[in-house]
Amino acid sequence: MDQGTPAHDHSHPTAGTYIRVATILLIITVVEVGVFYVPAFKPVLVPTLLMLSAVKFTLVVMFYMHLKMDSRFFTFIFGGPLLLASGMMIGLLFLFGVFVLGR
Amino acid sequence: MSASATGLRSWLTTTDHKRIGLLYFWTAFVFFLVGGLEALVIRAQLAGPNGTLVSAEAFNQLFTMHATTMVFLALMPLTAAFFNYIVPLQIGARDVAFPRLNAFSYWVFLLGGLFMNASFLFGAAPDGGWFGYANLTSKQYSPGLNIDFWLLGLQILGIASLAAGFNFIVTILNLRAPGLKMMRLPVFTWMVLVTQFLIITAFPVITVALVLLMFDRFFGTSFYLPAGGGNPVLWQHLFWIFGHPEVYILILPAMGIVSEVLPTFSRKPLFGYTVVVYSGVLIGFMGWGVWSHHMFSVGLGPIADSFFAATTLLIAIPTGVKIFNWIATLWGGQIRFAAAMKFALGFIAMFIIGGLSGVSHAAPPADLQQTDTYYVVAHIHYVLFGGTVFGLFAGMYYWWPKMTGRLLDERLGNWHFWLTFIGMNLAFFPMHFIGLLGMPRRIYTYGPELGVSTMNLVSTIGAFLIGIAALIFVYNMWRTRRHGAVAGDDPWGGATLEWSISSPPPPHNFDVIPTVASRLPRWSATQLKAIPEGAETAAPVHVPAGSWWPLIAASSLPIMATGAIGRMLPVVLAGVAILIVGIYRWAYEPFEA
Amino acid sequence: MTHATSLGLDSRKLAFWTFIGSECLLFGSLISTYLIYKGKSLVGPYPPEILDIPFTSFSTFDLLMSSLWMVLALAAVQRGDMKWAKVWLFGTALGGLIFLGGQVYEFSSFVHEGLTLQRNIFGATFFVLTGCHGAHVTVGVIWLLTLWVRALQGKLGPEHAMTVEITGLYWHFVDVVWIVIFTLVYLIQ
Amino acid sequence: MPRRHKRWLTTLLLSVTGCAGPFPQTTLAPKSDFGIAIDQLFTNIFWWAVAVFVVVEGLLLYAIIRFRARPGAPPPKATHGHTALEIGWTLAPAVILVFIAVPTIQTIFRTSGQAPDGAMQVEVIGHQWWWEFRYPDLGVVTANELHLPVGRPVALAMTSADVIHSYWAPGLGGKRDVILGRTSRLAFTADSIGTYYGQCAEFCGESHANMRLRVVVDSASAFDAWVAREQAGPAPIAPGSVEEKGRAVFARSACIACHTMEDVPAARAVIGPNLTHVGARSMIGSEMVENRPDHLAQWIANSAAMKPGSKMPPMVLPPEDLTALVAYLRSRQ
Ligand code: HEA
Ligand code: HEA
Ligand code: HEC
Ligand code: CUA
Ligand SMILES: [Cu+2]
Repeated sequence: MDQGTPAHDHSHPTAGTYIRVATILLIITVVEVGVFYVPAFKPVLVPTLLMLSAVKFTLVVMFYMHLKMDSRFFTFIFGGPLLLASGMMIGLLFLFGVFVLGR
Repeated sequence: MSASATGLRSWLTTTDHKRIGLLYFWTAFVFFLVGGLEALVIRAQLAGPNGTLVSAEAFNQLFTMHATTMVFLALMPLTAAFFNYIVPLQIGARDVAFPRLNAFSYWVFLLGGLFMNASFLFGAAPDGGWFGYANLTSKQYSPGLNIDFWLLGLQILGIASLAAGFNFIVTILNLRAPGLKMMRLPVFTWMVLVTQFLIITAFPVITVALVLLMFDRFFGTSFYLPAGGGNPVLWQHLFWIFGHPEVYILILPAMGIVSEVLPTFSRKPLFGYTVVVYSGVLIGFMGWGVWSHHMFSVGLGPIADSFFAATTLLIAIPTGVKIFNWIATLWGGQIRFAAAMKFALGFIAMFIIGGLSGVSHAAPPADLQQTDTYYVVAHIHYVLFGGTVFGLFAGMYYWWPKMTGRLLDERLGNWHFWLTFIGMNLAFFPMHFIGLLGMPRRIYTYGPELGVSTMNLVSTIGAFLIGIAALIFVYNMWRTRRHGAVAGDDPWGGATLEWSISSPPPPHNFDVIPTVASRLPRWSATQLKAIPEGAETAAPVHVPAGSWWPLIAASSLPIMATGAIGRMLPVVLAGVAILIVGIYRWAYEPFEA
Repeated sequence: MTHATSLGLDSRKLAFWTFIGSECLLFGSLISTYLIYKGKSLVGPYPPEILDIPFTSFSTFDLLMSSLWMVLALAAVQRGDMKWAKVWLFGTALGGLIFLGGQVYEFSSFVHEGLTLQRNIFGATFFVLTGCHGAHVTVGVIWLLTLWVRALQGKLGPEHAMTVEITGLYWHFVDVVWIVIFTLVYLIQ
Repeated sequence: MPRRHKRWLTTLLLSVTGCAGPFPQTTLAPKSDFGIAIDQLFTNIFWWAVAVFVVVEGLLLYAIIRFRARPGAPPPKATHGHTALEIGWTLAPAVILVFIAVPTIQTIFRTSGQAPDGAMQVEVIGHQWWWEFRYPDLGVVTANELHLPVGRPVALAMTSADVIHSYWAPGLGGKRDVILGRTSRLAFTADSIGTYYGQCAEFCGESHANMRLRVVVDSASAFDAWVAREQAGPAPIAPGSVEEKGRAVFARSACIACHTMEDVPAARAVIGPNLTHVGARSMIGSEMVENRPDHLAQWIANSAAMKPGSKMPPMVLPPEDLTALVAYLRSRQ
């Protein structure tokens, strides 16, 4: 983690990978909107949507922002605050008694 | 002081971290005197019952500005002065990672501080307390400009801290000398790193809190107003989510300084380096999960209270670990009582008292009697004055010779220390009792029947003793300019890299970037060789010429804020235009660091 | 600028990731505020009456696509293929502009239907949250257009790949924030 | 046991400070179950803190004295750490904290504001800068002076009419913030007859320092008598008396825009304190000054001179009207 790691030649993914990721993102978005309109999903709508958007989030961050291939360090620098932000959000929602998941 | 260029222009355009460090130091020190002066007026008003020195309105402005000044304009920037001056030297770097951004941070800080204090000229200094609880800050209950100055000023200062935060994280992670592994970093630098992470994560939260307040005041929304569906308690949460990490932002650098001073003056390496570093990281991390301990009296319910009580109590463990390691560092050492060491030892002694009163706050039922009384005021001054300020004084005596080339006078330093030490205990210890006997904080007057008149008088006397001590210190600094003993490279026998170069260091710091092979590069003979002391200067080191754009870009912020205060849209737009031009010219200016 | 660094990482990129980490807390606070105030409006219009899912789905699609153009632009710059770099950079900025146009349309139609900042707490939280995101998009568009103009002038080349990469980081982050907003604000009503 | 410590602390205090009591707002002599629970917890923590203080400061002092530099001494041995020690001084505080945390959490649940059935209900409303007390079951409304019966559980349901305040009568327990749009609760049983002083503890603007209150804890019979008097309706007025003139002044002045006065039908406003029984209060302006004719006259003429920022505007009245008005107010027992 310290010295001497020469600027490792993080080979960026090819255009093909990018387009495949974009396709998946689009499909998820379509599913999301679809789920929204299907009454049968009502009871599991919130968890489903949260999960789907988490997948999208992860895909973009991993591939478009290269966290997957880049130095671990960036993952740490980004993940730490992201963790704090999530903790803060969950804490606040508990404190205000509006925990959306439990509705 | 960098020897090369002189004159006003060179200071306005400087990007040298050492000069910026000095600018930070002097600006923040003046603000410290201003904040202290405000405290003295507060104490004079409260010296006896039914004081009439200042009006209720003026008093409210005084304690608000006292705290805001001390926290944001004095103590944080004083720590920043040391980050700037010392960190690059400790890690063997020629400058920080982004020298112009560094200059920008300073100018934003200066202008933000001036903007906030300009409110005095309008007789509208902020008066909502330093945590400005909604809905007292709403337009309805605070129709004047006071709160506008406060919120815009803080917003500007936040930008300065954030910019510096990014800069220092990158500097410490990325500009270390060869061989200077993370676990070889001096503890001060480590604590600065933790502090910067707290800054870049905590400040966005208060930024949002202030933006919402700004919308409430400027655009008629109801984020904090029940009448429109809002909730004033949201402000408290957002403020303290920032506010608690903020108090660790204030203490961790001081802990870092103490961790440098103790080993040097005991001639012993820091005991348990790894544990001290990790406990610092842990304190920073845990500081994120305790914010509601400032809100026990709101009545958040027993479960929330229990949770926050437990997390708060836990912080005593890593803090205690540090204290014990410091004592173990002294153990078996050869302690030299230089002024720097006295302040460092005073720090430990006083901080323990503040920490213990903190633990008594952490029990929510007990806090129901203590909160918003002078008992809390006692706590904050034991940790902030007995802690942070003592730590900063230790740092000033310690690094003054490095920064100026001359030693501060030790005899005056002795007076300074003892008067401050006695004064602070006279000033703040009685406050524990004053609070427990029922005197609330933030009251401009109290009756004689409360039975706390004598103790308040003692407290006032103590405060003025601190004031005298501060004047002695100012005199010491003044005298030393000409008459101080010449320091040489390493007057104390320090272990870290900054002592391997001349005092003050040349503009480029290191003729040859040293290679580091241990935690205490100057203390083991074998390691010393690693540092090419007085080695031939290799190629002449290029020093960047400086830039106007940081100052120009920074000036856009108070302009925008002035426009907002005066509800003058064109002025705001002018500010935006200056900012945009500033950024473009900055981005495409040829600059080599 | 490109001295060997301790981590072997580019300093600007490292700084930018710290900045993005910091932004997480900014948007985290805003989103928390939105969620806390959800259902707390005293008067309408309420979200289900006014949010237009098909329309916003298109905006989401548009922003996702612009993220794709962005990575393609970066890949082109890295290859040294400045012709395509110009195309993709402009495409990305255009995607951003379309998104902003959509937001202007959305905001004005909401105001038309009676939802303003002052009307209720939903309006306040909605406009401040999406407006803050929109401001980020605006900055991104200006940034992208700047790069595009410099590319046209021939002042942007493969040696500036890092600049483009950082621009991309910003742009994707703004996209990621929108992914969250789209779900939490629009889909989970 | 806890009482003994407390007396000890108070004695220490007295001797250290040379201050004479009585301390009307002390937190160290609680007279309610709520206050005593807090006091026990605090006493517990206090002694742990004393123990930690003595040990740690002792070690520090010892080290400072014992290991000061002596000329010619050999250079100290470098020690870099000691695992057993480190584990020890991590565990020791942890154990102490358990001893603090357990009673803390127990006390949290005991003092969470849940009142037993049959508790007397009182609504507390904070205003800039005075207190309104309402007894919904008794139909009584008063200001700044809370009357309670001894030995009977009381449930306070508290809110604010404007900014955040904090209700605090230290002798009867801890404080709780009162917040617009929210109801906060406190519950306690006063165990001794007496007058308890307190004041607003959350900064609420210019006259925050002057937002005081008193709690009068009475025997059951005395309390009932007070209630009966408050319920009795306005005291009668003799025709042609100066009081009757004063009532007329009141009825035609701006007073009715802000105050409730039962025998003035037009005066039903709730911006200021209910004045129906103002004559029975010992102080006016939330404990600013004694309730005397001259003070009342000064108050009406310019309340802000007594109490900075007061929300009651100066009332300009001819002297004889003012005298009559004051007489009338005095008669509102
Ligand atoms: C430098 C700043 C600083 C620091 C370091 C701390 C440290 C701590 N603080 Fe403090 N605090 C403030 C600054 C700080 N605080 C300020 C400014 C406010 C008021 C804001 C305002 O209202 O204006 C405040 C208010 C405040 C409150 C709210 C009080 C109220 O308003 O009612 C609480 C409540 O829990 C609290 C707790 C603590 C605790 C538990 C610690 C702990 O971190 C302390 C840990 C240290 C020790 C415990 C001592 C050393 C440890 C040992 C020797 C080990 C053995 C010890 C034990 C087993 C106990 N603080
Ligand atoms: C951040 C650090 C910090 C520091 C260093 C101090 C330092 C001091 N503070 Fe401060 N204080 C706070 C932070 C701090 N305070 C906070 C956060 C609050 C809460 C505010 C709120 O409720 O909103 C507070 C509140 C506060 C109060 C309570 C006000 C109230 O509730 O009504 C009091 C009262 O005595 C007080 C006193 C002092 C004193 C006597 C000092 C002394 O240490 C000061 C020492 C004095 C000097 C150093 C002066 C030297 C200067 C001169 C001698 C003159 C120089 C000449 C010129 C400039 C021309 N402080
Ligand atoms: C604009 C509103 C307003 C008007 C008009 C007004 N008052 Fe008041 N009054 C108040 C408020 C508010 C208070 C509480 C002030 C405080 O204690 O801070 C108060 C307090 C008082 C008190 C003290 C009550 C107590 O128990 O402490 C008296 C007596 C009083 N008013 C009498 C009058 C009389 C008589 C008039 C008319 C001549 C009058 N007021 C007109 C608002 C008003
Ligand atoms: Cu009401 Cu302070
Ligand atoms: Cu805290």
